[in-house]
Amino acid sequence: MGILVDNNSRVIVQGMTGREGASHSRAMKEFGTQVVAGVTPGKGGTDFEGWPVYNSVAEAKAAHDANVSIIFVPPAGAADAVLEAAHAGMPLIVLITEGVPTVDMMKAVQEVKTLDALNRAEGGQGIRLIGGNCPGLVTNGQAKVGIMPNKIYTNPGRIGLISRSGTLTYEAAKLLNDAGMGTSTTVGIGGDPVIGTTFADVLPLFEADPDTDAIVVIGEIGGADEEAAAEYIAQHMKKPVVAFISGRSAPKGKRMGHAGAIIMGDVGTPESKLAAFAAANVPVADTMPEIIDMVKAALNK
Amino acid sequence: MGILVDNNSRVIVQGMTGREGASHSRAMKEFGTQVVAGVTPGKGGTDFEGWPVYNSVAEAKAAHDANVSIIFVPPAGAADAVLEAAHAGMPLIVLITEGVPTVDMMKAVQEVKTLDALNRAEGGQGIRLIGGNCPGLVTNGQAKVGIMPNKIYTNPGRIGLISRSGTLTYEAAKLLNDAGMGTSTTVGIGGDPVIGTTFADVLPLFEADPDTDAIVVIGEIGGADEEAAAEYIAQHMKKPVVAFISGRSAPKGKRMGHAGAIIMGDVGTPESKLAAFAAANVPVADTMPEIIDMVKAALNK
Amino acid sequence: MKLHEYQGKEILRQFGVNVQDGKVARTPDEVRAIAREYGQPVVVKAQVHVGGRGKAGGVKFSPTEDKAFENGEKILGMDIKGLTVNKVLVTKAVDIDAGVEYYVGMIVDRNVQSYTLMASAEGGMEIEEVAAATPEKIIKHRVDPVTGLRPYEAREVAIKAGFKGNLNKIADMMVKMSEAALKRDAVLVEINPLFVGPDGIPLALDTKFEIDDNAMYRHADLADWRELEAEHPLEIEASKYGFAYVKLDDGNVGVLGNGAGIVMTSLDVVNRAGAKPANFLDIGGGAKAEIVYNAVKLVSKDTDVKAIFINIFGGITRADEVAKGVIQALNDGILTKPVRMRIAGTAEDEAKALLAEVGSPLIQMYPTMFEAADEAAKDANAAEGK
Amino acid sequence: MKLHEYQGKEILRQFGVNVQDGKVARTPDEVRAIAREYGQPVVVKAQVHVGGRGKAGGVKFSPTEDKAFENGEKILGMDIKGLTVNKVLVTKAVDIDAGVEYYVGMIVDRNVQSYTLMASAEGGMEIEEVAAATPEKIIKHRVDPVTGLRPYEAREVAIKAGFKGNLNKIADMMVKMSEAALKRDAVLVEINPLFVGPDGIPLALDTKFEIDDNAMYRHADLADWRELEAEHPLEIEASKYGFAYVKLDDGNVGVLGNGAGIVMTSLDVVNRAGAKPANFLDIGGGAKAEIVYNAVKLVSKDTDVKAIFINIFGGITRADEVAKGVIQALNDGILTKPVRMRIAGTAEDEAKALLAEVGSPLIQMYPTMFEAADEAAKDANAAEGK
Repeated sequence: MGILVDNNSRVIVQGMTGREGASHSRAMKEFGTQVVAGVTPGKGGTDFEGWPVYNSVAEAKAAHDANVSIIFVPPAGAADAVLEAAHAGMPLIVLITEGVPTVDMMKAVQEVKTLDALNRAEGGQGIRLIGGNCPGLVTNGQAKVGIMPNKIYTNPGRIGLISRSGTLTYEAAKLLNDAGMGTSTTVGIGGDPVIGTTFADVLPLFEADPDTDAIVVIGEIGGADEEAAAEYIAQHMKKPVVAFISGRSAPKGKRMGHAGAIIMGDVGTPESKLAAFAAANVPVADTMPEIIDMVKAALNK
Repeated sequence: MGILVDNNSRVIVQGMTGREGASHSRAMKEFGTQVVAGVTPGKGGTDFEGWPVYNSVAEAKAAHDANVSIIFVPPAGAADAVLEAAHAGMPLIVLITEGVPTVDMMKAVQEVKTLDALNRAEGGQGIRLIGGNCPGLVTNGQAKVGIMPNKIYTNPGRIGLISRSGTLTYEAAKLLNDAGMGTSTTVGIGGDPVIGTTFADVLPLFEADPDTDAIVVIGEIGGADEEAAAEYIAQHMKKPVVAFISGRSAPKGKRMGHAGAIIMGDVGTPESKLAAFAAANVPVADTMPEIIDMVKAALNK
Repeated sequence: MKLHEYQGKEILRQFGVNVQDGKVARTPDEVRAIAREYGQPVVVKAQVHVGGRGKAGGVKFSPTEDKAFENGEKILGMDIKGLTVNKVLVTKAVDIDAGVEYYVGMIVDRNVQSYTLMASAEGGMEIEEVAAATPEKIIKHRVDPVTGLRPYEAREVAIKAGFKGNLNKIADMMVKMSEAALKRDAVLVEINPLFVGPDGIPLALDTKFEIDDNAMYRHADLADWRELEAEHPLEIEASKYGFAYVKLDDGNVGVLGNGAGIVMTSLDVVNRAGAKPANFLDIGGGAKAEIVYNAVKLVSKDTDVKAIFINIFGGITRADEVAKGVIQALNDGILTKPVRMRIAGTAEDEAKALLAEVGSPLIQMYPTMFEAADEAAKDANAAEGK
Repeated sequence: MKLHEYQGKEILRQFGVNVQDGKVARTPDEVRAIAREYGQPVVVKAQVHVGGRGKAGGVKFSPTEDKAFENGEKILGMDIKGLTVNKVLVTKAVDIDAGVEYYVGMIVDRNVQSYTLMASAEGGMEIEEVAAATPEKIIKHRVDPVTGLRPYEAREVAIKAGFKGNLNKIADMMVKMSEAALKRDAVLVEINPLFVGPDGIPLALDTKFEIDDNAMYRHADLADWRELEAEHPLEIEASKYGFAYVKLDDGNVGVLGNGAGIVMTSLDVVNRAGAKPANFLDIGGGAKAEIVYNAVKLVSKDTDVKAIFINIFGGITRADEVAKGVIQALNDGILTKPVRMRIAGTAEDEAKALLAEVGSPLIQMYPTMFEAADEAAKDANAAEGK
């Protein structure tokens, strides 16, 4: 089962006919994901490698009963693509695009949250945005809606994984895979300052997922998402959680690649995050391989 | 009883210390309205003719348990004053100001409606905007939150009055008053193209009001509010309604004083309004004095 | 404030809309110079604030410089519906037959309390004509006034309207038009025709743009676009006094009152009385003698006016103030036409006493608006020999 | 992109903020000319992209023209934290003691997924210092990114912060700052001090303004404000290659990898190994030989770097491509420092074969990032005699 995506996910790709969109559409299909259609405004009515292409999300969704959209649209149009999907009532929207202006994301995230609330108030399942600047998500052995290398997901398992970083997601997933534990669902939430879904939003889903026994949280410097996650864990989680924080030796005031990875004043320091996890009794691995040991220890308790 | 305002209305005046605000605060007090405080940013903490003045609506509302705000703020700040009152949770906001830019009103009305929906969803009584460019409202013998002349409301009665025009409101109220019928509540909804409350919004309140026996609707050319009202009446109203439409001889494409009073193409013509009222079996008076006869006739049925 | 085509295009250009090249000329020589600069066929278009300039001969295709000069001579100075053409826009001609003409526009729509975007593949004709003949060909869409039109919405509307061409660029033009409308407080904006050439790229060939007068205070940079010479002289004078004044065609009774509603109704009452209102004049609230004096002076200047109907419902207004203003106008020799008044206000007796003192048949008060209007109509029609 | 004070002020001015008069000078003579033009005491302020310029002597009150010239001479050419002062801003001096200094600012706040407005009556000092000493004196307020800050909200915040003076004008300045932030994609904007004089009118005396690099494409008019000379030369070169590169102080190991997270972790691993990272370099996804070559070339130019640690997790990346890039750098004589690599990717064996063929001790592959980092640290420390 896992969370958010599975065998029943019917995925459309916004920006399918672009370079990234095309190659990852193929890779998702290879993984076994039900990729049902593409959306490229102006190319509606054409065929792309066997997939029908539509001018709008609304058309594609209606024609294929799609329930997930993944977005590879360039930065200038990415927030609009999110809003298009959200207004079309797409329950899950995954924004891969890196480099979206922060103001665009502020506006889009706020609007998606409003639409989500309205949709839920009307009895819908809600509207969720994952990302941007994220690798997407994958439920091992079922469906990948993202850009992770397929080959690190050969061993389905029972560990949930949430990460702000793309490459560290792969690193962790591979470690878990190679250790024979494997992952249930991996969620890359993204490295931008303003994102659709945070650690604290994903944790309750794993807590409720019968196929997940423990959760690994890969955080980094900047912001206070890890602190919020720690607070949520302390108050609500019964399943064990293991954390990792990257950028612990980064200096203040310098942006470490991710627009969100910056220590500003006293906000976003590794000390604050370590203290928060300690207070929540969440072990924090010093190196990534330690994650494996800690997960094993937690599961054997 | 009447609708919207009564003995229990506790009114604050946004822009009390301006010329219009001051004179109408006095006139409302003379009428018997509970005017409890004024709001003039920058003059907080001062006293104005015995009324305490606050810097913000939130402060004034909290200090005086106010439930109505009337706004005399100049056009450039009027929409912001509406939003301030709405975000402070004021249940009834009356915007008198004339000349507010239409775009400002579009934004404000949309936001007030969202806040209203949220407030109701949380079990509140909602947030309602009347106006702008309106004379306000008055429940005869109880409270006036507006700028109508006090002396035309000497005979409390059982006729509800709704009007897009200020002076025609007075004209009709005086006719009803002098005819010995008198009014229950008078609501001036305003002559601007975008207003907070329309005929169709007020009609159900009168339908539910035990102190109102019949309703007079004073419409004019422009827009389709009268058509919407006629449709509502046909479907939902049991009490008799009498209508009047001004500007029936105005040419197309010319704006008749009110920004909203313009026939554009086939929208807003008197013919359309007359046809709609006819279809709803609402008699339309040719002259204002005829209104009296028609109301009498309707009540004697 | 209505803008000329060239002004509307200038605003759209500021917001990044791809607008057909063009320059304004005030003399035939200037027309020729622009045609020479462009070095291709041009269109010479009269810039006047009335519709139907094309049918009136105010728009002419000019394949050569000489022809452009000649058309400039014809159009400049031309009278279109009472307005003299002082300026023409000289634009590069486009081969319309090589592409398609669409319509996009936005209007303030009371029914949705926001802008309504309209789009139609039937471009190049008045949208009212399309609405009358084939309403199903107009796609309408409410625009959120806070966010403005978004690209995805524009694309959806363009698809529904059946637009062909570069979908993203056409949608982008609609988005930019929406930005222009919201930022420049448009009451109305149209791009018509929106021409899509064989390359699929949209080009704005003509535009209508009208700005909300209530919002002009935040468009100080456009203040000198107001062309007083293009308005009715009495409307200019009225705006100086702060009156809401509209000159009406074929009228003989001047109408003034306090409040838009009461003046609208006064027009209706004059009509019922068998005459025709010559104007709409709202003097606003609180009418003091001087304001009434100015209003009477203004209406008296209109040679169409044969009698004046004054209709005042005074909460605060005093009847004697109104009477004083009218008497002053009489004394100053400004008032030469009969004034028939209804003033429901305080101090009616004082007003009557003042009028009795003057004793002029030109000024009379009546207890109801109907009697006053009937008298005014009778006087006006009599003066015209009806 | 960080803006200079004078640039930030220019933007605020465009949005109607009342900004202290000032002009930029590049020579002491220009400083004198501006002081003469103003005819009053001025302040000469170094324009450099580092904090603490005041303490470094980069801001000087100049009561006379001569003094202004003299201060211009002192400050122009001055070195502040490694950056040379090429420009000064000469502003009219303000009698600070006659008024009060406040702080207002907006930052992108991940926690509220929007901007947070901050206001404090403790102006004139760094907000971090206020936050550390008296956090209760900072009023915070989430700004809706769609509507922006509204006047009533600004007034409420100003009241809570205890601001004195003309409440409406102070709120208006905050609203305009919010407009500037949203329209110009600010990551950070501060007006500090926001000076309120005895007349109650607010005046922006200093500002910080930083623009979201992701949004620079829509601020083409500001593109030439990017001052390459004010950035680290390696950062300029990195931006040409499209690398995310940050020069780090006091380091000896060059670090490069594919992805922000893996590079951040690589820095940590180098630290744990007892050395210091000299840079952050993310080469992005898909690393072909040429990209690796450029990255190695860039890092090699840094004289602080004594060894290079390459950490690649390749989904798509091929180890042999990485090896080829490094070998090419070696062959071209660019690479003179030891490279310790960990490449988790396909074609690891091919990579090993290529390296064996070259047989240089400068290039070694290790199975884990820890071993690679340990070796790099050992090499770097040894080179420094540690």
